[in-house]
Amino acid sequence: MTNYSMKNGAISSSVPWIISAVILIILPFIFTGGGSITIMNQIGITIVLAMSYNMLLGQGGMLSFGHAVYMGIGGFVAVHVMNIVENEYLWLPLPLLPLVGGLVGLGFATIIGSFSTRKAGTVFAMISLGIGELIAACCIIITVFFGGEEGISGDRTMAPPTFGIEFITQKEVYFLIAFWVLLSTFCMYLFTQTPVGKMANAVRDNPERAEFVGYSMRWVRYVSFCAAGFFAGIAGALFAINYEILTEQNLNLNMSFQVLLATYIGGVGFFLGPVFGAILFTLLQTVIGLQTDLWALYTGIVFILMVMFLPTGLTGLFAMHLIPLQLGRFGLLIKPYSKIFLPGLVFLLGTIALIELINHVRHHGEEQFMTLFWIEFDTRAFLPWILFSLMTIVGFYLSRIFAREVAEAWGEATYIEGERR
Amino acid sequence: MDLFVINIIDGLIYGLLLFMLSSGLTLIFSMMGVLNLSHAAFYMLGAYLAYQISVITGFWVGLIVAPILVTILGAGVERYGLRRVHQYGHVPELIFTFGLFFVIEELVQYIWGRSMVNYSSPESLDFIAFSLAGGTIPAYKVFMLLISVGIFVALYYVLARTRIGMIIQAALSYPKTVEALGHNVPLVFMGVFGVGTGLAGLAGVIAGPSLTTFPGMAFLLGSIVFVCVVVGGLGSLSGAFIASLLIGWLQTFAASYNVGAADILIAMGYEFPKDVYYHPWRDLWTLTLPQIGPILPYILLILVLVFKPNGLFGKRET
Amino acid sequence: MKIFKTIASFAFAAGVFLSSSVFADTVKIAFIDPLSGPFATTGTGGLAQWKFAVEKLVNEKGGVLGGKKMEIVALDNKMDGKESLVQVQVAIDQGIRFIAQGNSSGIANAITDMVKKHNKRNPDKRVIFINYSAVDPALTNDKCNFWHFRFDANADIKMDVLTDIIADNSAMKKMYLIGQDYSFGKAVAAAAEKYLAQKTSIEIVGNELHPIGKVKDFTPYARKILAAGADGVITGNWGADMVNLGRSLKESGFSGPIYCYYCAGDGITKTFSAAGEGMLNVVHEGAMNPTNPELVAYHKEFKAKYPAADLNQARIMTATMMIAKAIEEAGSADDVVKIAYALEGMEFYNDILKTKVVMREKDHQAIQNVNVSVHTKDIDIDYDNSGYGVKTYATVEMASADSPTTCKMKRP
Amino acid sequence: MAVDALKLDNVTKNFSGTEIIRGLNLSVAKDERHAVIGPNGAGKSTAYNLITGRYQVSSGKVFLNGEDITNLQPYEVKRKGLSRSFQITNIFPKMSVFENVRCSLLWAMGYKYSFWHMVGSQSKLNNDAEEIIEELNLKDRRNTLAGVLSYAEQRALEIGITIAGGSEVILLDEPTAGMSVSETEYIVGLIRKVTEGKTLLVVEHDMGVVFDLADRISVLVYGEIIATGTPTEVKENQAVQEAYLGAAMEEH
Repeated sequence: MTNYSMKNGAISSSVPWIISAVILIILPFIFTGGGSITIMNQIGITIVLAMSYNMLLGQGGMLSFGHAVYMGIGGFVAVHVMNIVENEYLWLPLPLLPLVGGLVGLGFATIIGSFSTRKAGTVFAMISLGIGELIAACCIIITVFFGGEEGISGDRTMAPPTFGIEFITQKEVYFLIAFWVLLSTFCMYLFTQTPVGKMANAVRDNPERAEFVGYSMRWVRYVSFCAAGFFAGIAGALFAINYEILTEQNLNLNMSFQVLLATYIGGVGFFLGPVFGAILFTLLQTVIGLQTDLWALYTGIVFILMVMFLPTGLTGLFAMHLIPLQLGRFGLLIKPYSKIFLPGLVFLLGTIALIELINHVRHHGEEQFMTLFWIEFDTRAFLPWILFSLMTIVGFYLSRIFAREVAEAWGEATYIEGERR
Repeated sequence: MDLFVINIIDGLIYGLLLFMLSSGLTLIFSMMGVLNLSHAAFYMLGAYLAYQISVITGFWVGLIVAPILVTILGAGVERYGLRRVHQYGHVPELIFTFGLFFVIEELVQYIWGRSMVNYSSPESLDFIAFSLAGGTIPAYKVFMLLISVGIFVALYYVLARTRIGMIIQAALSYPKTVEALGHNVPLVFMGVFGVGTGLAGLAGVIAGPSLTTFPGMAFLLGSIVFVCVVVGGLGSLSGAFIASLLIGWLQTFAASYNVGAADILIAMGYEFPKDVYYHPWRDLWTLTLPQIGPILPYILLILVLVFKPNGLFGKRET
Repeated sequence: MKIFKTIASFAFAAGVFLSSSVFADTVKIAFIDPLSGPFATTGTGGLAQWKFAVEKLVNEKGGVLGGKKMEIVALDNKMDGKESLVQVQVAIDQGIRFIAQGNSSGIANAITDMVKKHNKRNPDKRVIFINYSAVDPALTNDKCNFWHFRFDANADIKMDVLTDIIADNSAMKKMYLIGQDYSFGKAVAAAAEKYLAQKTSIEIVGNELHPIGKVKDFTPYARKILAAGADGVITGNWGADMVNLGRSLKESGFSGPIYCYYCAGDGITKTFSAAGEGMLNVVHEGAMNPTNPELVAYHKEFKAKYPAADLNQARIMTATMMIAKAIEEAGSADDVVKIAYALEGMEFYNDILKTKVVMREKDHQAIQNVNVSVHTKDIDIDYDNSGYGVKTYATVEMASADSPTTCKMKRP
Repeated sequence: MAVDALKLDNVTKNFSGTEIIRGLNLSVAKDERHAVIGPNGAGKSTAYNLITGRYQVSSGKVFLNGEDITNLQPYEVKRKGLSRSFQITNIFPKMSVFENVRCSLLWAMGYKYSFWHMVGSQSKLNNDAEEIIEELNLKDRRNTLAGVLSYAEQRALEIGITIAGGSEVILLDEPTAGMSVSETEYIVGLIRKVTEGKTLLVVEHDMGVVFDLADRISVLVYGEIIATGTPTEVKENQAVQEAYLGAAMEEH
């Protein structure tokens, strides 16, 4: 019999968390300049939000188009509380504010979930869409609470100092966010290990059978939904602390869509998927967004390709490779992979260059020269057009040839007798 | 009273336009069980393609060619995209169509730029059809009305009188049986998806000159179409028809009459606060019907789904 | 722990690229406006005008502080509040001292609030906020601060001018106010109500707000306006809401004037073309038609470089030159306190637009000539390459120069 | 007289006017192994769905150990101690074999909607799950995703999910459908083992299995029970011979 005593497990399972904590602590000392702390703060907030979203989509099988609402409401209340604290009607150190946001998210999810979780699938998705539209509209109409389209702002530094820290600099805020990211992730991980967390998976896989093992699918969904609301509220309060302002844009449909994109790209089937998704999506938006105005197009294409060819997301891509690793056949893959790498890269660069070139000529045609991958060239000459087209075509052709080899090698490397795939 | 009549006409035109979108959406849902979230993107695509064609050859060619192009594109999307995702289940299908919406929206901006384009009605329809209550109905609106009614009649004829219509009708209620009867289901799927998106494209072609062809047009109309389909009952064509007209009129009348919450509150015996702009209930006191008009459909949507999850006329489980 | 490796490598890439754009000896202005998404046209148009103004009006004339060039660093805020604040922080981290933004008063509010807090918390890294287009009056009233400078005429000033013109139009007996339901729309409505009552005996037959960007069909509104018997319409609508409103009014048989803030350029002029002739009356600073030789020359060179863009935000020229002048006067491009002091109260003559501009000391609101122009074909400088443009038929010199403000500015 | 473990009292079911189940009466005594046989379309699966709350009955009553369970929700029926398997494999495909079994144990072991217990540290729960897996002979498949198991293994898991949680009354729906001879032997042995000391109701086509397993047999034809008795009695019943067995025997 396997030994299920807590002690051994506790030590070995706490190792990744301790390593994560250490990394989170040293990160801001590695990346000091260039707005990296700003971006890391944004990533942290997105991680909590995306993870909470995955409690619905990945673990519970509920597709929501209005998840930003719970973050937004939590954030709005957090800003109001910040202002109450500033006026000294209430004593609350800033690091505890996310708890307030979380409780508000939880409360709101308790109300909405009571009727929206009755069904999953399309009905749930449509109710969430309706709620999302409704709350976003209320945001503009109810100015007393939401402040109209300007939103509500506060000042985080007016809270009572915590151990002498007033959260003036970005770095101080970073540590606050990092702490809550780690804590929320840990709590969400624990949630997946509880009976209701396990049953959420069961209900996602086969709601009917879940009922025949004694669980009401509605209640299982409801509990997951409330928990997701709680963590979304935490993300909202973190947003309030970091940006000190909340507006309608924090809870409108667009924001909810972004959460879905980020989570799905990361991989909904895995606990850590949304972490990757949040990082990649934020970087796409903030860093790639500075390089090209087509960032949303690229995001959309990546997303569609993921849904079609890699439904398990980025994390799924990593996880897939665990099988050949475990079987000790990873070596079979190295050669075809290295073969396809170069043509693949050439194809990718060629395509992107063509897209950018056409975009430049079409919409910024007045500027004869454009810069791409740090190289400046003349858009009216033939050479770049021919070069990029050649790269695309040849890269594509070679990739296709090598792709067959990859597929064969893959089949060989992952073949397990007796399993249906 | 005259204003009432003219609002009825305006609402009808708008509602029929919505039906053109929601009928395609319903057909697709009925046959394939997937709510096509990218439906409004095909509507936008129709408008932009028609604009591009109209620049070259004039409006009338665009009216014919653009919907056909959209139909082909839609069929292609089904064949090379949706069919692949189908195997993963319903949620991935929904997510796929959702992603498609984004990509089409971005592609349209990539091709035609980010500002509105000057897609206008043909000069031959540039006159006033008739006047009523001091307002005029332009001929183009009448043309829109005629096209919508024409589509409605044609759709009705095809579904009620033709063999393919029988198959589709049967598939509304018994999708599995139809498949078992040996109909080429993949081909029917492709056709239905193509025709459904083609209808959306046609709606875009005729709505483009009237409601402005701009990159936000899909997002603006998108979710309201889902409301029509869901409220009417997923998979029910007549439900979609009634819901579309209902929402068309709901929105038109909500925008037309400046009923304010203040009137109601005063009638209920409350006193209008002196300095309303600093009153804690200021938002309630200054609330008017047109302000909340666009969100009324969503309230309707939530109420219907909560109390009648199958929609007003739906029979199928959603 | 793959996550952290990924973070590390990406953040590293980010860091490299962000630091690489820091050059030694230029004065940088961060331009933070939408460059992608549905509002990108306005953003890229503004960017073109900033780039051209900096090049033409400063760098070609020898730069500032004895040869330092000015440079525009474009940052895309995607018309999103959060993204704007991220980009402001990115700009600050790059050592940029000037933040220019204009589209959306909501975002301007968020930025001015952030700049205020940032400057208080980081006295060694202070920045100036150049608001070149956001016209919510609150920004120079209740929400004013020392670091914010507005170069456009605010909604109140524009309405003051507009109502002067309306008062002169004896055909106007009944006026309908319609706007988008947010702070700017409300500000326009409030100002219109106030000034119409003050200056005229015009009856306001309708005053309403509609949800912003949510109305699919404006026909019912047009019907209502007609039924109310309005002679004219005042609106602060922009973008598709403006086009749809105007078009529905026209289709429904409305023949009176529409007085508007944003019904020229950015595709709107082209979309209306013949339909808007004589109907659209826009209030704005920086007259384009009738024109003058300097302006024509400037416009010609601008169009040669940016054929798709328009000179529809003349204040960008003014802002560029005034910043350059303030830097010269302060003798530093880093000491923003000195620069801000130089800017406030500055009197400046824009010899391309032939107009004087004063940056009012008490609230940092630029006072300048404000014009009312009509959509017509009879012009020299068109918009959207459509052959149509706006022609000024009335100008109020130094409009609202002594208007009151509730601004209580704290100076460092 | 002892109370029947399961009793159907004149149960009927209409589907849009058509009567599928026409006054069904059935008693299964405690600890009995009872089989229901009948031609295709006789309403065997429908009867199961009526008992377990998947469908609402049109009229009549269902009793479990004397308690009225008519039209309860499936989860309520299960909580009262009745568990069923499905004709078409109905497992949790994206979860491991171990997780499948463990999830099926959760409610019965009183965890309900708990979000304060860590399932990993509940030794009794995990030990019970391991035991069931061992009984199912699926030990080397413990961590495999249920969706990739072979058909026979999935059927075994299906039974495992059904018996997990110690329900007193077990309903099995064609447990050996579509199986080879050796697989059938394995499954029958499994059923015998895991339903020891429990009340069993089984629908089955394979007559060999039925006569091997059942203490008593009921024959369901066109929504009615036409005969009930020991295997020998049923075999010899004239009506059954005519209605069903004759045809079925010839086929085999």
